[in-house]
Amino acid sequence: MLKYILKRTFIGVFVLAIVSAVVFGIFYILPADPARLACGKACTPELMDRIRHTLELDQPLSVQYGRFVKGIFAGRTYLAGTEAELNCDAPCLGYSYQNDLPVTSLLMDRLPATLSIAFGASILWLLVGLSSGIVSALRRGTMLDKFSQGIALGAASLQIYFVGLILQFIFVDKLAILPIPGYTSPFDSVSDWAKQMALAWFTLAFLLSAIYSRLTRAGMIEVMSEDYVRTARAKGLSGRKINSRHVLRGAITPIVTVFGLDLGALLGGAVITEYVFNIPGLGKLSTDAVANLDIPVVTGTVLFSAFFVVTANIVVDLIYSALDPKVRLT
Amino acid sequence: ATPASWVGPVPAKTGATKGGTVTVITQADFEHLDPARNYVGGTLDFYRLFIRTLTQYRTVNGKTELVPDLAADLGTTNDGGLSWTFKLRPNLKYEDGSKITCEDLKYGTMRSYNDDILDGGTTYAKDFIDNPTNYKGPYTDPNGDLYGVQCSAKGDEITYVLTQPIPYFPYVTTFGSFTAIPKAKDTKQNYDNRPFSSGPYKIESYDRGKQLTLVRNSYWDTKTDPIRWNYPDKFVVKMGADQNVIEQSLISDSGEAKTSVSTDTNIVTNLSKVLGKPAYKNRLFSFLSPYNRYYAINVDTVKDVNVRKAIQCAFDFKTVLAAAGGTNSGQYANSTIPPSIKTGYRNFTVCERDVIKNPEAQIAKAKAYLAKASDKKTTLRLAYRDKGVEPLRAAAVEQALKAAGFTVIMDKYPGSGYYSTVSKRGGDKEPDIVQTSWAFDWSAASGIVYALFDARTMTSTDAKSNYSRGNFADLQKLFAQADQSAPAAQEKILGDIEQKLIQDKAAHISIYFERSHMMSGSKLGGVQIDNGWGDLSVIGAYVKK
Amino acid sequence: MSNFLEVKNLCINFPTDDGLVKAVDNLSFSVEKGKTLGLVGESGSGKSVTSLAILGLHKGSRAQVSGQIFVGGVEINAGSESDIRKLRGKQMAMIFQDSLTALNPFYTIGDQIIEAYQVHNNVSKAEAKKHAIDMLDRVGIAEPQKRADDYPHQFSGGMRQRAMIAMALSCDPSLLIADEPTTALDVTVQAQILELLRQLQKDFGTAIILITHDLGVVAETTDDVLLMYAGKAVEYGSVRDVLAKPQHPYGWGLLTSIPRLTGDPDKRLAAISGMPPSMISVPSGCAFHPRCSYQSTVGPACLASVPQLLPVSEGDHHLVRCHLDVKTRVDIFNNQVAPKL
Amino acid sequence: MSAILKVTGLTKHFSGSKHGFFGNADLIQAVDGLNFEITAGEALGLVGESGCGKSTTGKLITRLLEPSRGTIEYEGQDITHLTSKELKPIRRQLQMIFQDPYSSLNPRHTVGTIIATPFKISGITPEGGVKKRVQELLEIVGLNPEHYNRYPHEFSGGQRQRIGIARALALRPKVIVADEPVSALDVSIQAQVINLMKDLQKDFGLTFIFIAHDLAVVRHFAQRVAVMYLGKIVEIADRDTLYSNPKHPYTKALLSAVPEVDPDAVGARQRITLTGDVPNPINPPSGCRFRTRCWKAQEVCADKAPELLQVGRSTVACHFPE
Amino acid sequence: MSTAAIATHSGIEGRSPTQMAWQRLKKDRSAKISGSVIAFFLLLAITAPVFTWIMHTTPDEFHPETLDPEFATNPLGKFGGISGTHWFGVEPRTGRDVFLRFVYGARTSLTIALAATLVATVIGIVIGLISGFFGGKTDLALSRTMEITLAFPSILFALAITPVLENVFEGWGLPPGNGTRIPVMIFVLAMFGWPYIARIVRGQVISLREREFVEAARALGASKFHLVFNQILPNLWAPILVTVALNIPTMITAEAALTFLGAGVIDPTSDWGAMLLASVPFYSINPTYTFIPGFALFLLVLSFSLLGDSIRDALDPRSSR
Ligand SMILES: Nc1ncnc2c1ncn2[C@@H]1O[C@H](COP(=O)(O)OP(=O)(O)OP(=O)(O)O)[C@@H](O)[C@H]1O
Ligand SMILES: Nc1ncnc2c1ncn2[C@@H]1O[C@H](COP(=O)(O)OP(=O)(O)OP(=O)(O)O)[C@@H](O)[C@H]1O
Ligand SMILES: [Mg+2]
Ligand SMILES: [Mg+2]
Ligand code: NI
Repeated sequence: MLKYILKRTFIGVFVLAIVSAVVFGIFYILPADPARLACGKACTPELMDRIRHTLELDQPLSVQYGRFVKGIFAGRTYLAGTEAELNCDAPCLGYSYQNDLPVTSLLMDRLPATLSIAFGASILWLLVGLSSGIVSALRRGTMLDKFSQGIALGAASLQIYFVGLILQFIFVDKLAILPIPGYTSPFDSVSDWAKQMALAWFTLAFLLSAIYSRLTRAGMIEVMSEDYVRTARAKGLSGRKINSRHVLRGAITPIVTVFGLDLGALLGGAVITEYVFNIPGLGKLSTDAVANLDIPVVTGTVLFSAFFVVTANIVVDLIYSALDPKVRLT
Repeated sequence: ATPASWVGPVPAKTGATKGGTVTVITQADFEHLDPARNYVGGTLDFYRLFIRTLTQYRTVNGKTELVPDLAADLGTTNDGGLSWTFKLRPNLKYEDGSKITCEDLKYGTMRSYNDDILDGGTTYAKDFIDNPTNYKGPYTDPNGDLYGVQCSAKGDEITYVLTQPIPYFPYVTTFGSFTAIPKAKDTKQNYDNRPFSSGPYKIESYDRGKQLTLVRNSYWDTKTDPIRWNYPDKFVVKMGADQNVIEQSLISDSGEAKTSVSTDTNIVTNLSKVLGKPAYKNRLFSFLSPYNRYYAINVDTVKDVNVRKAIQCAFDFKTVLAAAGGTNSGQYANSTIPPSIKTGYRNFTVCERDVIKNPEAQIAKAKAYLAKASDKKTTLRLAYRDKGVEPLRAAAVEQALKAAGFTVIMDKYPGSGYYSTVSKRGGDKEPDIVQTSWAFDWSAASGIVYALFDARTMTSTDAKSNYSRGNFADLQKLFAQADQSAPAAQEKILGDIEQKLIQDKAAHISIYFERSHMMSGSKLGGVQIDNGWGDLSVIGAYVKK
Repeated sequence: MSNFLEVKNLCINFPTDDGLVKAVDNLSFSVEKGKTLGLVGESGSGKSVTSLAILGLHKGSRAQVSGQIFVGGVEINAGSESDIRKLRGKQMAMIFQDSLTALNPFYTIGDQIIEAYQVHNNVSKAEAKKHAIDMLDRVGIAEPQKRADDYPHQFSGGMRQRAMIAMALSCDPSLLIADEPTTALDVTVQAQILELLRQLQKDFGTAIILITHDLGVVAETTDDVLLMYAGKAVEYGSVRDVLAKPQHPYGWGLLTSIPRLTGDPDKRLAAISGMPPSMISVPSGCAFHPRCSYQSTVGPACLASVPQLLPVSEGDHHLVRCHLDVKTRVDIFNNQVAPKL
Repeated sequence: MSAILKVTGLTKHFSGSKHGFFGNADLIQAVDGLNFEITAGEALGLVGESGCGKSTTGKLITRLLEPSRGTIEYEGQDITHLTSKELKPIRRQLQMIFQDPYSSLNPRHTVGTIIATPFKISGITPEGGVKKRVQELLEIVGLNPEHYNRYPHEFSGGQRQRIGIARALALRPKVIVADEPVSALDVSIQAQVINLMKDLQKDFGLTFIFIAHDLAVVRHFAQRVAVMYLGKIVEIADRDTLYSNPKHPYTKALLSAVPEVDPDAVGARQRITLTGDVPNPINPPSGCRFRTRCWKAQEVCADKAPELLQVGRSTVACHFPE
Repeated sequence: MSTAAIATHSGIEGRSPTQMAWQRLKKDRSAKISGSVIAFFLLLAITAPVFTWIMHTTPDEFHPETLDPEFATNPLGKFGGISGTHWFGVEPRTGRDVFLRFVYGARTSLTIALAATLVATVIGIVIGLISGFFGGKTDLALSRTMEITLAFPSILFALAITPVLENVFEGWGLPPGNGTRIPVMIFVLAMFGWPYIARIVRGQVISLREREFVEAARALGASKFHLVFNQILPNLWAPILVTVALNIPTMITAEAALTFLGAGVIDPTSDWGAMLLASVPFYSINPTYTFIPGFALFLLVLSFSLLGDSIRDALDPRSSR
């Protein structure tokens, strides 16, 4: 088990190394010169050169990458030994000259909003998705089933940005029962936090619970036709026990897997949701950074998101092995 | 005698009371708070709350004028404009109660020479002040001295020695490289996060990208300051809101929005909901901003003047302004110098018509010019920025040019870094037309024409802000003449230069001056339009009881 | 002794997209306590479907079940799911065909037996576990203490089948239905399992229905045999009658076509021609007629009418469904079939 | 009569799942040192319990698997390590019939295509064209030649198995390896297929390796029978000898475990019930692999693997043959 | 099993599994409806120029006269300027005809989504086949590549990489503007789409590789080429078709999302994602403008999903819901 985790972590780090190398390499062939961006309106060639030096763009790519990797594990300084020395503690994911801050602190700054979205929405969609899926499966073929699955099918075809705007139009502009979305720290005001997040939660949860409802229903129905469920009936178990102990237990594994991966992807930034609702999370940070070609931030966020994806993969595999006795971790 | 407007305190606003918190909502964080590094309109205006410069603009009862700030007068020059001497106000204090000295003022200028570390900011000090020893700034050159700035023995006067006569020098000293910073308090690039206050407020906390909180500076004395009020207890700047969100929350005017104002958000989308509606009359501030939206035609690549004239004629001012929001969002322009700068403004024609009265495209004329051209360049690369309505404006231009028979390559650039990219000379993707804008650095032709059209600012690889890359011998001769002229005469020459450049050389098309419509909450008073840099100013804001 | 299980006129149909599948047609049989009935027939002849009906497991599915099934005097087909549920496990239990899929892969073998035991016995988990280990021991699992905590996939096929049996027997059911318990197993393991079943029956007097298509298994383990073809009983009687003196052409075909360990190995096997019938369009009349060599002997009746399941002789317990008259049948058996056996 | 096929020391080890990142993979000793030969026109039966390596042996002989050790000689030629090109002409003569009639036919091909595949692959055009030959083959295996354009799903298991046989016969092979050809079939159909194969063997003089787990079926088909246990042959003898006088305890147990159909004969035979299952080929018992289930096992069985030796008319690998 | 019944039907021509699936599909009502909707959109996209002719304007033409001259963000007239000449109203600020932009937007969106699906499918099939068939080190390397590709935060990375690729593609001589942007989008979408198809193909190949009919062909001395293309590939079409059908809506969504986030086609070329993006500031003043592309996108994605479900059910009736 421990060996397995170590092995997976090793592979995960390998994947992240490749991701970071690719991201790094790609900006090497970027059309706009990053130094030029940092130089500002009144730029002189000398200043450009100095910025280029500060950004270390005058170094070979391999040196830049090497220092970057070192920064992640051991921290680093930019412009070491000069007057303008900048410290960037481990884990240092780069330094944003447009924000004049280490990327790590930017990420940490934005993380709470993203965490808020991810956890709020995931609780909602799990509750709604699972329960409607279970009810549908148990009442298969009834009007209730058809109705909820019809909605789920429709909802799964909707776009976050479209639903988000519609909901915002209804709840903020017309009914005015919700404030304009944004982010307030829950430590400042829990109610403001919840009210401002509500639309993001609902929108994400609406679309995702549709998917989970369908997934749950399909999984349950598939398990219901398994021979072992028939065995359970033949033992004389009650319907409720069969459904909870056998059917749900059998159907839960793929759901947990998908959930883990979804959550992992979401933690890396709910890009579209944050964009639509203007929530200052990782997704917004990264889209802004892309728009401004703030390369250290882009690199940092891509890597950070990939970290969540990779971690989610490992966690999912571990959970999977815990849930499915057939899977032996070696 | 000293004019009344030069001495503090500034006249009180009627109905204003002290106390409360004023919230300023902005879309973006200030680029820099370090005065030496800042060059952005809204910030220049805002940081006056805690930064005093040698001279500054004062706006009282809607009238803006240049007045001494740290200085006690607007400077005197005796050697033909080559050196300027300013008297300094006595008894000025920093936020810790220590005295503001002439040496601090000199140091404030000196540190701006270390622009490798303190990037951004204006380059005027470096451009104009005499520096025979090639001083590089205190970080690089700890023992060096800047010859061109000299304090009198008593420390009550400061003298700037220039390399050329600059008649408008007192305007230049409004910028942040002419503020006082005690050497001991200089934290280099970290100064950006916590400038040391000399104004009525000081920084309590600053969370980059999120929030800046200002509280009162008890050592500031209202009697020494003819410019600044100090009504609220606190200013809180909340950053990073979306344009639409700001528009909506200010219109809805609920909760905190009541005491909020946005100084960087022009109401565009929802303008029809508020403009001319009595309910918003008192809190909607509509004014002509100094921003001129214009198109530079690259004379390096579009060499034939007839082609450039064809381009000028093809432009449909109407669709371009519609894309920007219609006549409520802008006022047609023929030049970049606004009519309000009376000494420099010229009323001339573009494509032989008065564009203000007749903004439609002149397709027939465009085709005629194109037919006349010997070097028929019909494929044009239009550079524009992916920000706000700019892509739409570009599309309007594309359409107009196509109608005149041009082929247009649309070159969209990311939001930031646009200007530095399109000013690059040479290269295979150099734009033929640059969609851009300019706001004067001071309200004079000299604050516009030098920066935009003087070939001397350019290098072989960088056009700087001369996006049309104009370098015409006859015009350069006029520039040389202007350098040597007194302010009024200089303004006239600069006006001539612009007219020639647009009318004859056809290197430039100004489309409109932006109309700003900004809002404040209903419980906020004292918000005013400041014509110094053409901004909405919170310097006199107060919370209504 | 009265019959513990009594099935009367059982019909089971499945409506499908292709048509109505008449899986079981008018089936009647009974089993006494302590006796074993063999249910024999080729694939698709309705054996499993019948056994599921006895446990009432078709309830809630699309199957249409008619007729009467009495288990210990309770009528299954008329009872509600919750009533029948109480009988399952205790009065009647089942060993399923495929032990790999019939055991829940997510629970340990021990847990699954514990669950079965706790349904009908109000005992603590620890007690139930003790019982489960006992059961595993009884079915011959070595080190039951340890193996109880294994998951099904950690067991071999034979062990799984034994675990299934342990589970089915955990509440000492009065009726045990074993659906092809050994088909997937090797002969040596099959022998072990059959031995186990025999032993259990001897100890507890359980009534057993053994479903198989292996006549050898039938001969060795059952008392009575019900031979099914296309959902119908074609022959029903004691093992001795059905296997040694078969009276139906299908029975003859079956017996002569299977390779045996005795007799002349070089003799050609007497195969039944044709293929098993479709259950949707069952051949008219006698369902076996398209494959029957004696169709011409009988004439058009084979296609026209369904023969009755009748005693070979008055009062005999040996029932046959064939148009051939008794005399001809005996002749054919004696002259043509017996020599091949 | 000389051997058409001769197998010496044939061994196949599979590498199973790996343990850990740097760990070694398990070695599955699926087939371990087989020696036997088949004369032309003969049918050799190969019996044994599940997992004992029967299919692996079949696939090794047809060179579907690469042997780990040992040699295979076909008509005196060593074909153990021939390249696929060199093997091509030999493949035609060495064909295989598979166990599962459902997975052995490509569901997307028509019967015609399936039976014509051998011609296509070997690039042979038979006299009268491929189609005619395919239809002939269909007739030979007792199918309607007009079913040429149908798909496998339209046939029953027995019919599918006939299609598989027709495919194996297409190139007129000399040797056919039939891997449990009737195991998946219903009892009533099984006899049809056995009869068909027997007829074909006679008509075409085919040599058969007939793999099965059912001793009774093998008895009706093969003239000589080899019994395998856990990757090794434990006994080979001609049919009558083996069935009437088994020498290896395992053969004996196997024979006694087959249920007797005749109700009168039930109980007449002495039954030997083995305990436990076939051990894991990853970790086979030392010495004689059968010793863990053998009632005759003694110390020597654990120490020494018995050799295949001639005992009477049989060849047996046992320290204590009957 | 009704196999026996069919085998006794007279008639020599058999029905292939594909034909049977097609027959089942034809009976499926939801397939018919969703198929019609898709066909309708496709037709609209194909016949877009016809509407230009009918409406006497182009999707790019500015019509400032349809806008309030003072507030050009407000089209004159009700519901965003819906009228006989402008069926869906006009675009704020430009007065461009929304209906034409919608129709031409269908063109762009569908072209990009379908092309990306095609590219992703081809790459996915090739890599999946190689990986599944050859196994071993090749498989390990390719599987890792898939894993790494999937570890990329796709939307974000797509946004970041677009300008870079644009530069590269332009360097290869593609025309600037949308001439480059569209191929870049197709490339980017395909880049993150192929692993899904490759994974499925790989899984199928691995299971097919073990099937006895492949062994049978090998026993006949078939080349690898024959095994892959004659034996395995025909059995892959069904799962591939299902995956592709279910992938198209994902691609449409992704394309729109990318454009919505600003890495999509460049104005004036119209696209549904771009229309939605452009409508955002006006959603409260002019909801029609938001609703039209949003609803169309919804309808198209829903239809493709339904059709995908139907195709899956038809090809594999046992797996149905
Ligand atoms: N749920 C169902 N829906 C439709 N038909 C069914 C269903 N279950 C069984 N059948 C059909 O009923 C018939 C009898 O099936 P059953 O499973 O009882 O056969 P069996 O005798 O047990 O065969 P085997 O030996 O293969 O297990 C078959 O034709 C089968 O296809
Ligand atoms: N490709 C393979 N990789 C790893 N192990 C294999 C492989 N093929 C077979 N084995 C193992 O080799 C052993 C012998 O397998 P084989 O298929 O030859 O048995 P068999 O006698 O044909 O059994 P059955 O009667 O079940 O068909 C088994 O333990 C099996 O798990
Ligand atoms: Mg069955
Ligand atoms: Mg096998
Ligand atoms: Ni059929």
